[in-house]
Amino acid sequence: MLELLPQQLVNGLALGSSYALIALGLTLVFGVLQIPNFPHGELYMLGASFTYVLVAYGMNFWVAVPIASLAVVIVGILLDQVGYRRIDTGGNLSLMISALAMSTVLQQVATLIWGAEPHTTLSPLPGVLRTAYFSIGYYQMLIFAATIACWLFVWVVLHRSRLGLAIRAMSQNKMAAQLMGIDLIWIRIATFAIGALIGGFAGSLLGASFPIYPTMGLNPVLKAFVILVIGGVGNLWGAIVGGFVLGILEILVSAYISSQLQDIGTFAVLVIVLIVRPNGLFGRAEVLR
Amino acid sequence: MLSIENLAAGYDRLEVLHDISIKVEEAGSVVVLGPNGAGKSTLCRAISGLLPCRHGKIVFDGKDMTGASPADRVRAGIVQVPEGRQVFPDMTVLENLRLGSWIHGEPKGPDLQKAFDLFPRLAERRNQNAGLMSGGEQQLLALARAMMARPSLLLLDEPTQGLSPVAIEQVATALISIRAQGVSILLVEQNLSLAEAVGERAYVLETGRCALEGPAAELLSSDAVAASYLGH
Amino acid sequence: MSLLSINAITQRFGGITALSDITMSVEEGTIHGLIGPNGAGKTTLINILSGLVKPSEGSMEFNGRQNGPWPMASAVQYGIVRTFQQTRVFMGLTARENLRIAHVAGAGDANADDLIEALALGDVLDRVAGELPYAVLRRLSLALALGLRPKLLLLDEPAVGLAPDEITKMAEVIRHFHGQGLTVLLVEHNMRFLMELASRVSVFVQGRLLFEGTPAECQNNPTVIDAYLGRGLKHVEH
Amino acid sequence: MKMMKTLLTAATFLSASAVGSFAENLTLGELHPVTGPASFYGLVMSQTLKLRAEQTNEKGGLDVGGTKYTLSIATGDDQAQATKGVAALRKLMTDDVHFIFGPLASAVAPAVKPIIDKQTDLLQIIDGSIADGVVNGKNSFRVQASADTYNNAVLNYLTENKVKSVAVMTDRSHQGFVMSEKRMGESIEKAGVKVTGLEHFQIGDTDFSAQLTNLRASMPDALVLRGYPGEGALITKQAEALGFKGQIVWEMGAPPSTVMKNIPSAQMDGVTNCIPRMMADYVRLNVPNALKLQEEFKKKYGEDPGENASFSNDAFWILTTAMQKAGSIKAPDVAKALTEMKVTDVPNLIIQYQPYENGLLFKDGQANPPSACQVWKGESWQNPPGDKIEMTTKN
Amino acid sequence: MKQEITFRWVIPAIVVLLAVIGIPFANDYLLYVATIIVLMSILAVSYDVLLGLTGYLSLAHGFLYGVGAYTTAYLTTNSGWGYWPALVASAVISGVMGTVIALVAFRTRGIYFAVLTLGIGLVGYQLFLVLEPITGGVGGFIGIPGLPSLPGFADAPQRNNLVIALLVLAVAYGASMLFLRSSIGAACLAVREDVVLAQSLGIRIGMARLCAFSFSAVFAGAAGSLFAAISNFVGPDDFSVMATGFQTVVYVVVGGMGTLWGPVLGAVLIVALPEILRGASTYAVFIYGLILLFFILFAPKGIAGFLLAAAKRMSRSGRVVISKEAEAR
Repeated sequence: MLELLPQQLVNGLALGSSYALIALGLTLVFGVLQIPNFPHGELYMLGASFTYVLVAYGMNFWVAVPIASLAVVIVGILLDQVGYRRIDTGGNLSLMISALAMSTVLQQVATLIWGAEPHTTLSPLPGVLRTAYFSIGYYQMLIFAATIACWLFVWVVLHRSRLGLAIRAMSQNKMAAQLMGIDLIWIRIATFAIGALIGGFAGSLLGASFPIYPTMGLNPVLKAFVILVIGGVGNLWGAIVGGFVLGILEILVSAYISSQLQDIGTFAVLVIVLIVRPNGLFGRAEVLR
Repeated sequence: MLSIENLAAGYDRLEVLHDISIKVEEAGSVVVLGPNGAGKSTLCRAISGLLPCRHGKIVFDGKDMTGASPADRVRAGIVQVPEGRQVFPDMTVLENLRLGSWIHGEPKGPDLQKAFDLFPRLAERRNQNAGLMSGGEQQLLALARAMMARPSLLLLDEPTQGLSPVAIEQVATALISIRAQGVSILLVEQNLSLAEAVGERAYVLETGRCALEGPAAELLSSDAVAASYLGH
Repeated sequence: MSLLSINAITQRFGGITALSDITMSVEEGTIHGLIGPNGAGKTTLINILSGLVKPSEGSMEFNGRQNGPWPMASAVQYGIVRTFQQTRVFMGLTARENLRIAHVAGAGDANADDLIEALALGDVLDRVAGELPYAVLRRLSLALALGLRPKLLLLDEPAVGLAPDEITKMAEVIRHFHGQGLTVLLVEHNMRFLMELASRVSVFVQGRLLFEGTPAECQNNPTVIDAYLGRGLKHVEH
Repeated sequence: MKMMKTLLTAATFLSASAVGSFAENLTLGELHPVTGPASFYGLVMSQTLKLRAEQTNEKGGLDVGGTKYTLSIATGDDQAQATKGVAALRKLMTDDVHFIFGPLASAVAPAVKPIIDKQTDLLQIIDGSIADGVVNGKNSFRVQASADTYNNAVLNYLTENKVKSVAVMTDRSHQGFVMSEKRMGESIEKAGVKVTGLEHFQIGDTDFSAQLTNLRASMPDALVLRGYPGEGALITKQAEALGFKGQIVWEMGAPPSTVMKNIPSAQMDGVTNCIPRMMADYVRLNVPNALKLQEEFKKKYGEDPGENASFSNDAFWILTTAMQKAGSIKAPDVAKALTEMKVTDVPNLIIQYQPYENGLLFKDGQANPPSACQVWKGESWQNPPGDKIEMTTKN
Repeated sequence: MKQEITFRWVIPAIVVLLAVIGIPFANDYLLYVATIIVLMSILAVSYDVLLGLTGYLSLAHGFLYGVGAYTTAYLTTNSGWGYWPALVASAVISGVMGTVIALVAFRTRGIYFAVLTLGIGLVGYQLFLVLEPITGGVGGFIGIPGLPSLPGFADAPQRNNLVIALLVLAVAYGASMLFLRSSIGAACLAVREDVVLAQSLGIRIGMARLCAFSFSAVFAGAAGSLFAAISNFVGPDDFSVMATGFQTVVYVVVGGMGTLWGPVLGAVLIVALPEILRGASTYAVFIYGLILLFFILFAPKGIAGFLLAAAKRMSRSGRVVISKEAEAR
């Protein structure tokens, strides 16, 4: 079985990059605003659904992706304004419940509009790269590249732009940020917009390889929370590394132990990580460094 | 320039400030003294807009600022150096300064140069994380950061807190040179020597009210202040 | 005999030294004052003595027991109880529930009636703490600490934010329990209040112990006056 | 407390309206997921039943022993969840419903079984679930195939095509497939086909590469996928990407419309699906009753009836015929009629049930729908050349 | 506060009254829905001891509920135990399991605690699927014996179920009240309100919250046990994190945390709502989500908060009337 290892590792990287892509937006919103944005999974679902609809109406896939992602940004900002802003001081628990309620509402709206039947956007980039040791779809490579690009994008925004400066300031010291003359409301909106953009983009891309249906975001967002904990809340690099670690881990458990134990393996690792390091693998203090 | 009339403010059910009236003249410098618990920090927070006024009026440059947001006040020229410095610990010195000039966009060369001239130490450490600096250095950074906003009124909340005499001297020197540039200063302090060095007029707060008021030199040398502090 | 002796305690946070090499003792049955300008390290010392934070270096002895400081629960068990500078009571619970928590956690059968009477809490027992006036909350928070029947009470600015008549009342309360044999380490900025109560005073400046003596000695000691008022800056050019 | 009151009034109101006040009314119940993730399966079944009931009423109602009954269908929405299904069934029972079509979901069937087993005046005809051990032959019958019938279809395919080795991937959340997995593996081995691997996935999974990489390495001639078409399509795509070149065999209800929404048709070319014959299959084979339903359904709902419509349609006819034969609408009488019913007794059947001994439709409550394999070609499943259906009913 | 103490007795009294009046007349469906409501109330009340008293959000309770259900299923079907010993065993095993989980989980705090227990809940659900020899895997257990009949209820199994469930709820409610009043309960409250202050008062916070967790686990197990016997069937789907685990949180929050009686009302509303909305089936879950959102946004103290505020207003206006009468005299 060991001769399959290269292929399995490639499988793991491909799976991991889809996880990382979803975790990225979640960790940003969580790190800056301390909101466990459970409906990130539904933003992902909406990105996929919007793209599907646009492509079904004949739009070119590559045109549809940015349009769908931007549409998701609007939904994301609405989520924040409707569901979170009002209860921002209400503590973690209220935020979590509000998040789950919005998650349910979005799923149901999607069911009412598009039905529950799974569908997939046709892959715009079929074809497979085959080597002696492994094979990988071109589209999977594209997603891998997109994951790295998104990470770079967020990194550049946070560390090379004025907006990013303000976001980081807000996450480190809200009071001082206000004293700099920064309008926290706009920074908040911007943060949510970026988070939603990446979530929608992830869905838009992944909807061309995975089935799209109203509850498709549930599993990925659970995994993303695991990644968040492994990688450290608000730690962008941790989200990427955590995503890949989780992806490879799942594949290896499935391949070398049992495909029945895939999920147990994942969540058992989460439990063990938290037992050994109650604040996550890379610690809690790494917020947006 | 700044005129505070009959201000009242506080937290929840606790009213800390009652009926405070303070004036700062154009290019003037005023110190507000008082022992801990007198309401000094609350006054600062009310002026910079972090805390709503329950009563009274804050007028700045002829405009009523009573209900304005903190950001609006910064834009109008009221810039606060908060108590306990509050630098952004995980950001570099340079990034802290860039945030200081937020309302003017990216910092211009001359502004930065001015800050570094004032505090050469900061220039040396421009790429160091602020959280790793000593208390005195952090205070200088907080001061420099506030100056990046090109304030017309600089509001300082106990800048000497926890600082060594050497560091206090540095702060004093900086404040004097800032004043010389025509910036009005409202210094809230416990430390009399800094107040003596900087202040023209002084107010003494006691349990949320103005107990004394007068020219700084006169007031500070009087026994009344010491009494209010040491309970003679 | 000293009830508490502190031995070379140092505390550093990041690049800042909050306390350096503090050695002092508190005699049994005294009210010992602790003064100093803001940021001098007074609250940090209380945090260490009560077990909330661990010091970087140093140790303490209490009531013949060595190798302190101890974790909070143990410290309380040994008889060290503290209050907080910010009023800290269980805001969502009634005064009665608050007291119940304190008594339950206490070692023995505290005389609740005496406590309630001395602190004038009888009328508010069934009201939610969050709805009580500030001065009552201050007394309630003191009652929580006293309910545990401590040997040593660490009081962090009990008079802050109180009106003059309330301050007088607070002083009476402290004296009342002091009269019952309580030792108090009192951090306070209100000098009149402190000077009236304390028999000994330690002055902290910038994390160092600058002076120790009677209140009168403190008030008249020039170094204390300069340090406390912050006078003595000679090198600043005008 | 206002809530409680509202609940009570609402419930009373609902039950009152459902029971109706005319003696000639007969309400038939159904347990199908008409909302929730499985609704795209369940809705069609519900619609088929309602269509049939309406038509019967238009013709003056169902004549049982000289009395004409106006039929109505009471829908119990189980959302494919066990507890919801039990509540829905209890509600139907409370509303004096004695005949239940369904359920569809394998999670619901075992949950309602203990209740149904205990009833003496309740009759169930399962038209969806293939779960193990849910039919008792007394008051619970099934017109849908059992899991074993599904598996036999695959087994027949493997032996007929002389497949030497096979790997199987099963959705481990699908009760019917999982419970019969071991039996299936054994019967395949017994038939002389090597089983090179049994792997699992779960509904909602998006990555199967680990399992597929392992399976591919074991070099089977064929790969059997058991689950739902969303995952089926995805596995098929991923298997190809990973270089699997053998035959892919599906074992799942997979309407072409769903398949096409998830995989380019070209990529499906040659994939075989081995299951009991379903609606579309009978339409393609020009079974007259199937064509009729297709036409009527399309007229009423504007869509094709979907795979499971044939089961609901036949369940309806089998039940109503049994009532007429029994001359009674008492559940035990009807159950007795069902036990004695012959395939040829029921007109209008779409499915060409294979009769048991003496031409009986049910044995221990289980009917025997024929299975076959279809091959994907162009944009739908096609019957392989020479496939034809043996007509067992009058059409 | 006084009102809250009154409500603590009034609400259970109303429940008992309704049961006494309603049980003889209700049909099987209403009885079943009522029974499920009572089961969920048992879960909610005991869970409130954890969430309401300590503020720790556990998502592992769906699993513990399942442990209780599977224990009863296994013991009564495979080992031939009678129901009552099986009920006790289920509660004990779930309690022990809960204690072990708590020992692990309380190493973390806040969101990490929630995520860790979420992980445990997900692993637990998978274990129900995978440990086929014990749990029956995806097929679960069919043919679990029903609840034993109480005297006088032999012919009415549905009524019997409801009465037994109500009795267990009464035990759970009473035990929760005792817990709340005990020294450990007080310590838990202290932990929720202000951990640092609690510590400064010498409270062993670890012990307090551990007790609360174990307590809730015991009754989660008992509720699960009842569920198994009442349904005669157990399958893994009922014990997923999203099904029971999260639902329990919703009952407590919508009902009003920390009041014990609020969560009962929460369970009533949340379980009854989909049944009431059965007519509007397509929109049921949607409306359900909106109602949840409404509560958390506009009534964060839940139904209990509403009722308490209303009671306060009424008693206040009552007082005004009385004083006016006094003036008139």
